[in-house]
Amino acid sequence: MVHTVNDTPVCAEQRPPLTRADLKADKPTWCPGCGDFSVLAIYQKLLEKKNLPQESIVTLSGIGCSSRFPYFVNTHSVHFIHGRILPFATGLSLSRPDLHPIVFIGDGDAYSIGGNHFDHCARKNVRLMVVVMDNQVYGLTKKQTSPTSPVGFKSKTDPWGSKVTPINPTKKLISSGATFVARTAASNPNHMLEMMEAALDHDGFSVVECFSECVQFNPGSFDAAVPRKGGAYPPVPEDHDVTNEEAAYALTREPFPGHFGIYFKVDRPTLNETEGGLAESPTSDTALKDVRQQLEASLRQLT
Amino acid sequence: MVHTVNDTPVCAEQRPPLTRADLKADKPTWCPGCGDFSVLAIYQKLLEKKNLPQESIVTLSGIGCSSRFPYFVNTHSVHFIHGRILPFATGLSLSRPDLHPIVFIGDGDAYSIGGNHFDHCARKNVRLMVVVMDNQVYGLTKKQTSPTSPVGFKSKTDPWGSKVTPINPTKKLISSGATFVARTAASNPNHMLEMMEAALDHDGFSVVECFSECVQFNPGSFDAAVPRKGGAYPPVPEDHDVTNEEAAYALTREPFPGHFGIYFKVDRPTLNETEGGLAESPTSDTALKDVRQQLEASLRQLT
Amino acid sequence: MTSFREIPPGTAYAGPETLNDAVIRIAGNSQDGIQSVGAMLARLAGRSEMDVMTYMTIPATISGGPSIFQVHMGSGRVLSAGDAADILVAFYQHSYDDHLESLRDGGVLLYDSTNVEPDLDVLRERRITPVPVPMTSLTIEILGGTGKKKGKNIFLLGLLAQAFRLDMEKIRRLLGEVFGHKDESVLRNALLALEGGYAYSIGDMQSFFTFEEPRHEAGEAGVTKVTMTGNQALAYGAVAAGIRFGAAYPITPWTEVMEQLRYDLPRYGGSFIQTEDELAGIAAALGAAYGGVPSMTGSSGPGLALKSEAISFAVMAEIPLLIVDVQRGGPSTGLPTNVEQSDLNLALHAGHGDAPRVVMAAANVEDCFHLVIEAVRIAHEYSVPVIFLSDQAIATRIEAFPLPDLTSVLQFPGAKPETVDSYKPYPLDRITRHMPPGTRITDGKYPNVTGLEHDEFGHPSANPKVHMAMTAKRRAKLEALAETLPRPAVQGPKAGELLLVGWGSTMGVIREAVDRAAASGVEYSAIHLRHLNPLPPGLEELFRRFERVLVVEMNDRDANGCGQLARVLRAQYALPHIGGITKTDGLSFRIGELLARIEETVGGHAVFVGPAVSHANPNH
Amino acid sequence: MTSFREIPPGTAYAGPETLNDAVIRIAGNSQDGIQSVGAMLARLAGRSEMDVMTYMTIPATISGGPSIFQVHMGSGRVLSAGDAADILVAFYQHSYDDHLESLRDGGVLLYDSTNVEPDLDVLRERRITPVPVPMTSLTIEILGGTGKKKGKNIFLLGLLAQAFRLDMEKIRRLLGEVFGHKDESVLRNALLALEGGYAYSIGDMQSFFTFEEPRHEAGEAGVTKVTMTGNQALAYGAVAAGIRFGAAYPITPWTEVMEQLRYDLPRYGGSFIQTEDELAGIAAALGAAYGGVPSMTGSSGPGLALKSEAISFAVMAEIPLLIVDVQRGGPSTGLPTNVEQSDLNLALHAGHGDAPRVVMAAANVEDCFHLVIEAVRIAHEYSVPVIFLSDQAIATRIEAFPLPDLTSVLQFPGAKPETVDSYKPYPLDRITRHMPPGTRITDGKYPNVTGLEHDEFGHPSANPKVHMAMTAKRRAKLEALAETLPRPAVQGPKAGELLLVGWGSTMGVIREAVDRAAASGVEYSAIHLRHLNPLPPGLEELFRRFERVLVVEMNDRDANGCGQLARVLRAQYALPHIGGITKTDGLSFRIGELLARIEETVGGHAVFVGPAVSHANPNH
Ligand SMILES: Cc1ncc(C[n+]2csc(CCOP(=O)(O)OP(=O)(O)O)c2C)c(N)n1
Ligand SMILES: Cc1ncc(C[n+]2csc(CCOP(=O)(O)OP(=O)(O)O)c2C)c(N)n1
Ligand code: SF4
Ligand code: SF4
Ligand SMILES: [Mg+2]
Ligand SMILES: [Mg+2]
Repeated sequence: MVHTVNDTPVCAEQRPPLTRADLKADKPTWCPGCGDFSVLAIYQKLLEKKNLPQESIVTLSGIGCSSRFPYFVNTHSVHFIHGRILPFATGLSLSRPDLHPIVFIGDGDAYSIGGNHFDHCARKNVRLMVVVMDNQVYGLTKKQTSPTSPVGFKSKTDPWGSKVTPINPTKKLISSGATFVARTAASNPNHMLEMMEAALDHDGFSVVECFSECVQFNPGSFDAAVPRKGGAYPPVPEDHDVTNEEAAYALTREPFPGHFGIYFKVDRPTLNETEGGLAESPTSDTALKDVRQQLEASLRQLT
Repeated sequence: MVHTVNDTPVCAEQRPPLTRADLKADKPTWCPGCGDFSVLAIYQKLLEKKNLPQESIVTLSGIGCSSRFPYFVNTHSVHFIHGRILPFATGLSLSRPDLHPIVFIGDGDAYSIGGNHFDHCARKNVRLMVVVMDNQVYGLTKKQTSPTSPVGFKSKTDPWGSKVTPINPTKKLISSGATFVARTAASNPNHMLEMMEAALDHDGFSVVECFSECVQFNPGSFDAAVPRKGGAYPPVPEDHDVTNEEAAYALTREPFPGHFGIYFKVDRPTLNETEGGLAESPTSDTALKDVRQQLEASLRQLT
Repeated sequence: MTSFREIPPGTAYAGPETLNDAVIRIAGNSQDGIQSVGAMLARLAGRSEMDVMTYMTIPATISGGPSIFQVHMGSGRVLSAGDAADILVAFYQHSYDDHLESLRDGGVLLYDSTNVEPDLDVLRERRITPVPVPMTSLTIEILGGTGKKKGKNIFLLGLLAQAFRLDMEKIRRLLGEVFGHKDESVLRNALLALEGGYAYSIGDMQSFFTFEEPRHEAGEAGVTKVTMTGNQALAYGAVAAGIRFGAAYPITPWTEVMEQLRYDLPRYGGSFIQTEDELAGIAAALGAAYGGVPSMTGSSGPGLALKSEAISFAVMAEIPLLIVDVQRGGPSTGLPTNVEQSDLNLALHAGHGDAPRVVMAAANVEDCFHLVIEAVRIAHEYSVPVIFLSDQAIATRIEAFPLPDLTSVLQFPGAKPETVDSYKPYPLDRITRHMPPGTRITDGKYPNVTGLEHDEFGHPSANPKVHMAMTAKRRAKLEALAETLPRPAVQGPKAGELLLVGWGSTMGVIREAVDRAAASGVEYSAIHLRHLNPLPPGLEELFRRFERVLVVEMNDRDANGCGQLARVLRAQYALPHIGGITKTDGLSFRIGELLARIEETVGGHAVFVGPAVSHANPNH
Repeated sequence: MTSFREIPPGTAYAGPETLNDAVIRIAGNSQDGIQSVGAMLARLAGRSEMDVMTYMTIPATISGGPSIFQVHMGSGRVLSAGDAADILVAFYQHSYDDHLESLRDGGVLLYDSTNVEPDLDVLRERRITPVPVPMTSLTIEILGGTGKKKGKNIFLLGLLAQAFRLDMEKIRRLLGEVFGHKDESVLRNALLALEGGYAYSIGDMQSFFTFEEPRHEAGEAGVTKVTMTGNQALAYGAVAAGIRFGAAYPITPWTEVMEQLRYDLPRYGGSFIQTEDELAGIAAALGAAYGGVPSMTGSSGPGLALKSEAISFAVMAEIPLLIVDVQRGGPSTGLPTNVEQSDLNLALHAGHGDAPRVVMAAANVEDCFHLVIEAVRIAHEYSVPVIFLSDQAIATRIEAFPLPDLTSVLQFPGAKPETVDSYKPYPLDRITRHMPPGTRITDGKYPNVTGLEHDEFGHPSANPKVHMAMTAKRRAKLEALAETLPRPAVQGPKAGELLLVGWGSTMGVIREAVDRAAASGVEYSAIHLRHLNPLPPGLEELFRRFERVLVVEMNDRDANGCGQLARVLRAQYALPHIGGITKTDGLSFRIGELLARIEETVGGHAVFVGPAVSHANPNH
């Protein structure tokens, strides 16, 4: 991938390679044992592996424990408001095609308050990578039911156990038109790295739904997906056709813990392509003369 | 159905039957030829047929041409704000189980600004009937692209034709967990009546996605579904199993104009059932003594 | 033409007047194309270096329904859309019934005699000259059956060209521009209808008045003018201001701004997207602004309310953003197609916490172009969201103003990624200027942009001193901005009995009212505020020089009679002689109405408040 | 215990003092259960008919981290959480390091000598008595290995019971209530730890001070008190107010209100649901309110901002609704666990258009119970949304107040469907009182409830007169409400040099500051406003009786030094002697701080502003 940063194409080779040390920032404030540590470590590993120019990476988040992410990784980063980081990242992605915007958010941010933005980013196929750190609970606000909390989950807002059907993230994403949908778990770092890398390489709206255990308020929630805790980590069947929407949909309906891997991956023009205008780097001001001519012509039509 | 209005069960038979004349209100302000007239007529016919107590019917809407609906039918009615009538109706449905809240909204209101509320009403299975009057355009604001506008649709916000994949309403609804999803068209009044009646009879979140032509800004859009204009009105295949989610999903993927009829219908506990508290009619104030005892007991625990 | 030339009994006919500006009200249904004929009249006036201002109403029904379009064109300083009309054009009986009142005594009623039957007694009594023309039937005659719908407005244009002695060559050229790209027959029909109207004898109308194309004041002669609505001007202004990204959701009366920018921005290497809702609109605009691209969002009241939470973020994270609110009647869905200035409170306070932002308001169509450039400049110079208020009246009315000198006004405040040694996003010793992502920072410390309270590097901090310092910083930059703002010019005496204060679309009316009062020998003064937060310097001192300060605004009053801006000024200066003249009928102030309200409020002045004729120059 | 009883050189030991109220600050980590021991102390104080108020901080990390809990308990009128502490309990070295400053000179430092090493020189200089207790090791000794974590707090409770001569029987009963429903061993361990602490010899601490359980003022004796946080009180108050439906989304520090109501409302035939976001929360609450069920929503600043559009609807459609905002530091995500009063502007103006609503603010925990009942009554009597402001300080602190007499305060303003002849939802001649759906209307005309401007039947109307009349109607009902509001009581002289005006959680501090000033011979006056919109009558007249009016609030100042309420009062009364004392450090005012700020602002008074000791009654 060639970037146009500072107006000259920068090839990563001209610099010392990016190391994980470069990517260290504040000490994470997560609870000891929180699954989010592992997601962070793998993200740093991914960035190291991809060796992207550090200044071209933008780490973005909403609000939640998981959304504290940007402070812990040393890239340009934004800690936005609850539920709206997808449209924010859309604006950034469209207007700055030279960057790599990568979003990390929690299940509440993603599927509760932010649910609609997911559907619209998906159908519009915005060039954007999103990792949902799903702990099936509201962590930061200390244990309320999240849209992915299973039936029976006891929380401060469901003291008798939740009774409503949770949102099925992969189902939601596939049906709303996301062009890359994968499922992984923080307990399986290698698999997580593989999924994140595939998502980063995808040209379009790519979402990694990632189990990340909240040891504080939902401990043991994903044990059924952790082999060393007696669970299973069933991969997506080998013969699964990732371009087959109906097959992918069927896969989302498997009982917990379901399958892990790429559920769906197709190519469709991105919004970035169809909204071509901005590809021309409007941050350049050399074009002011052209602006004058064009605008003058428009105004003269109204004389 | 027995209602507890005025604290005594009212049987519809005790009154003269509800007639369409009773249901007439303001003269509709829609453009001549607008599909919405037909939806209105069928709604009035449905109410006449069901002969529900007039005071128990609540007609609700958001904002849009279609959402002018409540003024044109003589029931208790609410013209709320853009995109939020579903949670409004949820509050009403939960707190007043004796009523029949029925929502009429446009495609923009439903699937653009209001899209997230649909998903959450669906998964929670709120007892509520919704008719989406889909004209695949923003009518009231005079022709912008709607989330259901097809690729290539030219509007004031897509002068070169829309390039993004539209939302597929039935797909969205089925995948998010609605327990009743049907598809009809204002050009076929009998079918519309049948679908609306089935939706009204359904105990849960029931949605009728209804083509309603905007003759002003999107004329001819549904001709392909109007036999007298050379189109076809293919019914849902007879052997379709409405309880089979995957089959219903497959049906939503058929090319335009797709099938008409009930796509999906299953029974699942409604939010109204699981949130049992309010069934006891909190509007009764005879219970204040009990309130005092209960609250006193709680407070004494804090002495 | 029975009644033509009939002089009302007891009224001495005093010979023709010479109008050097004229108000024409065209009343019909919206399907009749009265908007487009009105717009063409406005364009023509602009091309003749006349001043022009229009005013229209929009029907309550979804499409179609009664509607009017009013054009005020003429001499020197046309500042309001006019009060009473000099000519009323009535297409239907309901047009006549509903609008006769708005025609001044002694005016001309031009009506479609195919549809309208006027009450001649009333006309006589009010010295109104009826001019019956069977417009519908004549147009059908000229164009065949469909002409009734499609050509009547152009036929009318021909009639008016005749009455006002407009330059037919210019009109033909204009029609060519408007219809030229359509099917050839369309233009041919239009020209036919035009000539038909022009040729149809309306008799010696000139014996009632002669319209004289005004000479311009020195300096203005030879000035090329552009004619457009406020929404158009806002969109062009945004381009000139350097805006290259926008995101919003449609809502009346904001929508045309985004429609035009969606169409135009790609030509400038930009893009404007329609989002799923207003919350996404502002979020996307903030994302692009963070990327260094000058960006905007916009809406009307309901949408601005939805953007509240993100506005608070923009203040906290110090991201430059243009946020337009084209106000309409509120609260809630309110009066979507009427004018009101009732979103000022929201503009000042949308969002939670101490969240100082800039609020500016356009006074007219020209402002929509020029002031928005200033707004975008300020947003970037101070890293702050700027809420730019327009309103339904400005948005929809057409005005002519001098073709902007683009060489001097164009700007591009975008930020380009560079390589820097080190970087603090939120320095305490100077105003934040963001470096966009892509900026390479050689000391290797990349910044956080955040809505949490933060230290200078953007790290979260709940340290009491940090919050105090950062809160003060966000406030102080607006105090610094305030000092740079121009003191508003005073119309009229610099001290005296009464100072009127206006903001937004009331400017023209207030100016004309002051002029008219002066003509009656009463000296009022007026200022107009474009900067509502922070306020420009010098106001307190100015206010103290007047016995009474009345803020004229179209919103509701409090117990002291103060509207929303008046309360802001009182909070700021604690001057009890600041009061208000407010109204909440969803209509623009008329000049006579304003003068009457002033009299009522201050009492006892002999200002002429009858029907508006000051713009007519009686010749007898 | 080397240093115990060491008297600082140069300080004459003056014998023991008698405290009749005491401030205890417990500093540790949040995992140590210091909140729960603090809460138990507060409960105990409440049961002993003492006044009590607590204050706590929340760590910045997601779970765990340094944290304090401060209890002020004692005589007559405990109005603030106290300034400097009489006793500091330090569990760790960092607790000691960070909080020694908050201990008054001459106070007692009780520390876990397993972890803390104090600087004895400093203690000596400040006449602080160190009391070392190896809490960790002793608790482990008593309970075994796990005791370190689980029992240290209860061991501390025993120590404090000893030091303050608390009634051990009451404490044992309390532990039974708190742990009784858990595994039996839990209670047993707790009792073991308690007795261990009580028995451990802390030497002759009583020779430094004696805590005397205060006698109560006449009338208060024998009063049963409840002890709870502001959020708890708000939830109970909502039940008492008749609220039977609620819908909201979690956010700190609002969440506990909804959590408790979600749990409790079903017992009252009601329900509180967690919605997908704040916009859905207010919409659902409006739906239920429309159904005739008294309803509420709530949030903190970010969520209130998101509810803005729907608030404007509630005003327009005239739907009664309780909207709670538990304020935290802003703007944006701001300081989620700090206190600030910076949402007043938003509460007054959230939403577009002229949208008058009621705004009230609780002054303390007791208010959260009683005032919310009034808020719900007003909402229904005037068919209007009421925004009820609390803040992080009130929400999280514990106070004891008299057990409410439910028979006199309970209400149920719900509307029952009836049968009526005819019905206008928006009559112009009286205040709207909605008839809920289910109402049978025998003339057969069913009403529209709408956000469009409407006539009396709820039909859309853009008629200028209708909009004027309806706008005036929505305003006038608040004017009518204003007349019924009680004039706020004045503490101190009714006229004079300085009137302090408070709102929200500053009440206690202002009162104590006025008391303390009076004790120093300086006469200040104070009022506290609970009704912020509309304002109660009589303020202007009152303000005029003082030379200076200073509004004390925790938000940012303008160029005149005025905070958000001060600006409202200036806008209303245009009195230039209204000024402000504001702050933005995210912390509650301390009494000394406030007195210093007053002095700084008004100048030259000899008010004692040193460390807080006025609540200690020196006996020497
Ligand atoms: C508008 C708004 N509403 C609510 C909140 C409070 N809040 C912060 S994070 C959060 C949810 C956290 O859950 P999730 O997104 O799953 O993230 P997690 O903490 O579990 O990683 C909520 C409700 C907020 N900050 N802003
Ligand atoms: C918050 C808000 N945003 C935008 C609008 C403007 N608006 C009114 S209706 C509408 C969309 C209409 O489209 P649709 O929902 O499909 O209804 P239709 O008119 O086509 O029946 C919009 C954008 C509004 N009233 N409120
Ligand atoms: S609360 Fe849960 S999600 Fe948050 S940091 Fe702790 S373990 Fe992780
Ligand atoms: S604009 Fe379209 S949807 Fe609206 S009333 Fe007219 S035809 Fe119907
Ligand atoms: Mg979560
Ligand atoms: Mg539509």
